[in-house]
Amino acid sequence: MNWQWLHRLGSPRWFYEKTNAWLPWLMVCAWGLLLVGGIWGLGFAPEDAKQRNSYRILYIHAPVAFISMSCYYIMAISGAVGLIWKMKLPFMVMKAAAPIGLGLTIVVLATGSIWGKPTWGTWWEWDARLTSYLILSFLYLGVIALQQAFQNRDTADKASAILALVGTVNIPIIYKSVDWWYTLHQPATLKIVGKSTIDPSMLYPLFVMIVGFYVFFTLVLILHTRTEILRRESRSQWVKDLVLGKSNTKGEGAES
Amino acid sequence: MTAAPALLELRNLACERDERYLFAQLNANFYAGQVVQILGPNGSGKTTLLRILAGVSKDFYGDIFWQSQPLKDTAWEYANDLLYLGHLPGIKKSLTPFENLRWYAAVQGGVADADLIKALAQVQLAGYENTPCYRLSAGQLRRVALARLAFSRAKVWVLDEPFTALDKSGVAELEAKLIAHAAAGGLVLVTSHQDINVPNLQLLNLLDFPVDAQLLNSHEDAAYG
Amino acid sequence: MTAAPALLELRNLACERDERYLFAQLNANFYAGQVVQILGPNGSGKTTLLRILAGVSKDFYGDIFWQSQPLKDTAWEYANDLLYLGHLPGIKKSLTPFENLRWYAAVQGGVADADLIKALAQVQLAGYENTPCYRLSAGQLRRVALARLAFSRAKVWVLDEPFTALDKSGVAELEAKLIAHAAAGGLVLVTSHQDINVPNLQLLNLLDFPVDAQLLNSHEDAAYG
Amino acid sequence: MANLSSFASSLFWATFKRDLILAFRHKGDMVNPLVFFLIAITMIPLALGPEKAVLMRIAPGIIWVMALLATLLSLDSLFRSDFDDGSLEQLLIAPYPLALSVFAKILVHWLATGLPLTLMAPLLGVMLSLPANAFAALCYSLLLGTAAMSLIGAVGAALTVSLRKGGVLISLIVMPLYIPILIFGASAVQTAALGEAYNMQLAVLGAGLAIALLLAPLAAAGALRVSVNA
Amino acid sequence: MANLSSFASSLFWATFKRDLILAFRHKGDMVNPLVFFLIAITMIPLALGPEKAVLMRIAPGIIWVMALLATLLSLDSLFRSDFDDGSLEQLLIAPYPLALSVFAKILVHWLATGLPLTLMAPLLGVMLSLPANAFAALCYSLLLGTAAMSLIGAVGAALTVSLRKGGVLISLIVMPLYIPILIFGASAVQTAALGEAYNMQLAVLGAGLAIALLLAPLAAAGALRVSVNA
Ligand code: HEM
Ligand SMILES: Nc1ncnc2c1ncn2[C@@H]1O[C@H](COP(=O)(O)OP(=O)(O)OP(=O)(O)O)[C@@H](O)[C@H]1O
Ligand SMILES: Nc1ncnc2c1ncn2[C@@H]1O[C@H](COP(=O)(O)OP(=O)(O)OP(=O)(O)O)[C@@H](O)[C@H]1O
Ligand SMILES: [Mg+2]
Ligand SMILES: [Mg+2]
Repeated sequence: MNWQWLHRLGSPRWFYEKTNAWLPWLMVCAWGLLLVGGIWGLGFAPEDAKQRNSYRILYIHAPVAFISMSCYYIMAISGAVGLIWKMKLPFMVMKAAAPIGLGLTIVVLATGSIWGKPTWGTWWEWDARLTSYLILSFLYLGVIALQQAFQNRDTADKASAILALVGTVNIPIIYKSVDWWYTLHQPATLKIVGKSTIDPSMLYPLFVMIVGFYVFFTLVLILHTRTEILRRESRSQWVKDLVLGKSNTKGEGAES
Repeated sequence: MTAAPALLELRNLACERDERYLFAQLNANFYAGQVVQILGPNGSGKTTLLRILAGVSKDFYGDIFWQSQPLKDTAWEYANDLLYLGHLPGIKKSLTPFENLRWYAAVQGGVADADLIKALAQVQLAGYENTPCYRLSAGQLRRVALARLAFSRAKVWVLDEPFTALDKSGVAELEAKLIAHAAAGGLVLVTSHQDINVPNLQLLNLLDFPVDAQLLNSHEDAAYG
Repeated sequence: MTAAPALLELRNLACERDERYLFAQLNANFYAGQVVQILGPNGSGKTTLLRILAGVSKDFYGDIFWQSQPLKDTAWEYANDLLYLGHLPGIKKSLTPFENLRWYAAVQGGVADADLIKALAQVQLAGYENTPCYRLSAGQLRRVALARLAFSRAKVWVLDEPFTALDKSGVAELEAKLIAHAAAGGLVLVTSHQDINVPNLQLLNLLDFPVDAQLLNSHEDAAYG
Repeated sequence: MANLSSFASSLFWATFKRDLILAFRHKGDMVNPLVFFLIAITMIPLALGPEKAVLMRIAPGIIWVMALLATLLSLDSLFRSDFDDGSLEQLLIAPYPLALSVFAKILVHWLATGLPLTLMAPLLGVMLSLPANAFAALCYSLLLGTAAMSLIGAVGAALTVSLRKGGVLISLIVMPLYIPILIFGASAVQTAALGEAYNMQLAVLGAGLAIALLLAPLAAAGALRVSVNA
Repeated sequence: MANLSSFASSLFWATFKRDLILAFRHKGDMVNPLVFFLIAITMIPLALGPEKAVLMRIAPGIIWVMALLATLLSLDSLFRSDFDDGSLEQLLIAPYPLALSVFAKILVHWLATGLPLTLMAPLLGVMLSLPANAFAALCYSLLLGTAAMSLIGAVGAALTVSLRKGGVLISLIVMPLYIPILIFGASAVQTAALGEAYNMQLAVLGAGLAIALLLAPLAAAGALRVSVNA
């Protein structure tokens, strides 16, 4: 009985119907925050003394970097929940999170290299941070490739969940070893973070952008999950009703 | 029906592949001493059912009871009492028949080497004990797999098309073995498209368990409710 | 014997595997209009013989004549007139039945797509045209391979255990096809451990061609002389 | 036999189309050599340290070696699945020149691995700080080199297809044949990095490709006949 | 069920012995990763040119990378043949802890590839002019590292065993997990070449091996149950 709520949470239909109401709010919040932060950061924050205007890419680069990491943990944790409690919804979240995470790491790598060109004079530098992000993107790729390789959906879900979990054990190890590798080989000639004596007037828009990107990420994750739900449940009555436009879904949702 | 409790009970078993039910509301009791042939045309789900009964596949609805206990609770005891022989013979082609059997002997625990030699002789492979299996014909390969039956101590035999590739005398020998196993209080579940010549053969036709629209909804609800 | 010359003639065929002769001095004539079942217990060399007749294996002694010409000289014509279906069905599991057949249509040259659809319907796979083959059961997979018979223009069919995994109705349908092919002037060479229900079935038992010590010596001489 | 040429072209095209469908359907197979290439290159700085001068010096050679290894890894699947399901036997006994259908398969193999490898190489060049003037040479040499490697590799794949686990045996057979390609390919990039002309190396690679085009399909067909017969 | 422990040990030993016989009977499989290792290393001077200073500088890293690739290549065969012939199913439903029989298979895998690789590495060190004081570090680090790689790789092999062409997908899955091993392994040799102490790196590798010993057989067993079920 205690687990009732958990199983409710695990019901794709419940999730689909609940999130219906959230979507507009999330959308408004995300766009609002991103717009405010973007205009503030790009238009009004002061120019950096050394890097001139090129530093402004930071307002995309840094928030996306933070999220792409949390996304991995969201993916791995939902995989674990799915494996342990044998629920369907977490697997769908996991499957939805993987490509988003890959996209985010690619954005970090791309904005990073675009930034690197004016600041370091090269597109790519074997810095510890960058390297570990590259490896993170490989981990995502592995999960996605494994998920797609299986014909059977259950097997695909469980197998990629196991892989995501094994990856979680490894992420801290990877970070430590890459850090260590870098310091061993090279006295830091350049540093990405660390000199965070950043001016507050640059920092506030950054916070806004970070929160904005988190909300945006939540929105995208929910949207992907909803698509996945519809794809998987396409046979069930409630989805058929939904697609055929029967309007009584809300009433039924309340009953069950 | 016998008075003794059923060895294996299937209750409301249903199985879905490719968004299509193969069978549903499958209820059946299997008793010690029976040889049961599972029938059904191509693609009706016989192999799928046997893989479920062998514990290889867990992708089904419904319950299975082993000696009146849910299978989940008695998985270990059941595994000890089960011999499964699938479509694939499970024979390493680089090993000899004897080496293959020796590994299977270990799977089941403690069988003397002499018994393995005897088992091979029983399937007409005397003289082939030390020939690598890639040199054997299709039927001889299947005979190596079937030699496991001779030293098995399992109560339940689950055999998927064991008569494939066997010649006439091979078929007769296997039938004799099934009869003997049932007489000794064992249970045999077997699929085959050929007629099996065993007295008192029980038949289970998968076409008798068609899908019923109401039931579908109940599963959907169970899954999503 | 018929008055017409034999379609396929085997003269003094002998085959050795593992320093042991499977059959020797095999002489046989196969005529248009015949269905020939090749018999023999497990390991007697049926598959080996069919692979030789299909041109897959060239490891034998003796001569084969196609329409009274040595096979070596008429290999191309023979290949045009041959359909071989071995133990392995030759079906790509990632493709659909229709895509598989389309490739086989190209192997033989120019068959309309509509004929392929019809061929699939004939083996009871209507509705499965676009299901990937890894989703099919053992029997359904074999039916895909057998669908080739429907649009084949080959005179000689060489079929190795084609009845494997087929259900009763599948067996009956295949038998009807063999009869029709023979009636149309074709030749069918088939192995099976089951009885084949075809009128006027010819039998060729490999056990009728045992090895003779003298012969062995003559081969040794030919090989090393 | 009436119009041999149209019939002939039809099995070539059918095999070509079928293999292309298979390559797209197993998307993983097409992407995997690329990913291997990417990850193998990534490991180099991790193992050697991130010193730019060292990386720059070894970039041409290492990229070429890894492209070669990626091609090698993908060879095993060239005939394997056809052998396992029996369609290779059917190809063998078809009244059709085996070398042509083998050529169709090789073509698809190159389109699915060699070409994408070539297109991805510049990215990896950036990661290993390849000098800017070597990028064109990298692309041209890989374009010619991967095609030649697919062709030569097919012979090795054909020879080992009937062995139960040919995977690594192919490497053994094929690697010595790849060495000339490697030497000229890597040298083209190295020379370009130094700002010198690399026409000679490209010419040699082109000549190698031409010879391979002529001989490899025939040799692979012969090898298949021998190794499947057993 | 009477004396569980003796029964238990018997399937472990039977699987161990069976796989060892198989490894010896397919001698090719045992030798092939070695040959790959050898040829891959040979290609490096051919691609880079024979400058001794460069080779010396990159030797520790390159040897480690190639050992890693050789291990990767051999992983696919770990469970594949058992899956193909149905004996993996039998292992799965046997009344016996799957993790133990999986461990037996991993052990044989290491004995057949990791150990010989380690023993052969000094030879290749000579070919790449590895400094004399780095040889001990090379052997120790490879001994620990290849064992850990066999264990971790088994998880990847188990996840992909039922995929028709898992070969290269394993690389994608497993390589990121190998990166810490590579970093510490290569660094141990590099440090030793500079004449410094490398105990720390060996300790880390040892710790990694210990964790892998505990977790990998369990994870591989779970992965097998999932991926064979389909
Ligand atoms: C953990 C992931 C990452 C985080 C949290 C992160 C965050 C940041 C932050 C906060 C800054 C500004 C700090 C400063 O001005 O010093 C920055 C700078 C920069 N980042 Fe990242 N970043 C990450 C990954 C990457 C990656 C993967 C790349 C390249 C592909 C990259 C390239 C750059 C560049 C070029 C700069 C400017 C460098 C400079 O000012 O010296 N970053 N990053
Ligand atoms: N590749 C091979 N190498 C050596 N010997 C072989 C090989 N293949 C088959 N044999 C031997 O040849 C004999 C005949 O094999 P074949 O497969 O032709 O038999 P078959 O008549 O088809 O039997 P079945 O009814 O079991 O299919 C067998 O005894 C086998 O030992
Ligand atoms: N892996 C799978 N994924 C999806 N569907 C499958 C899978 N395996 C089997 N099926 C489907 O399940 C059905 C039953 O297959 P199964 O192999 O159980 O049949 P069967 O009764 O053993 O047939 P046969 O007599 O041909 O052996 C088939 O129609 C097939 O399409
Ligand atoms: Mg079946
Ligand atoms: Mg046979």
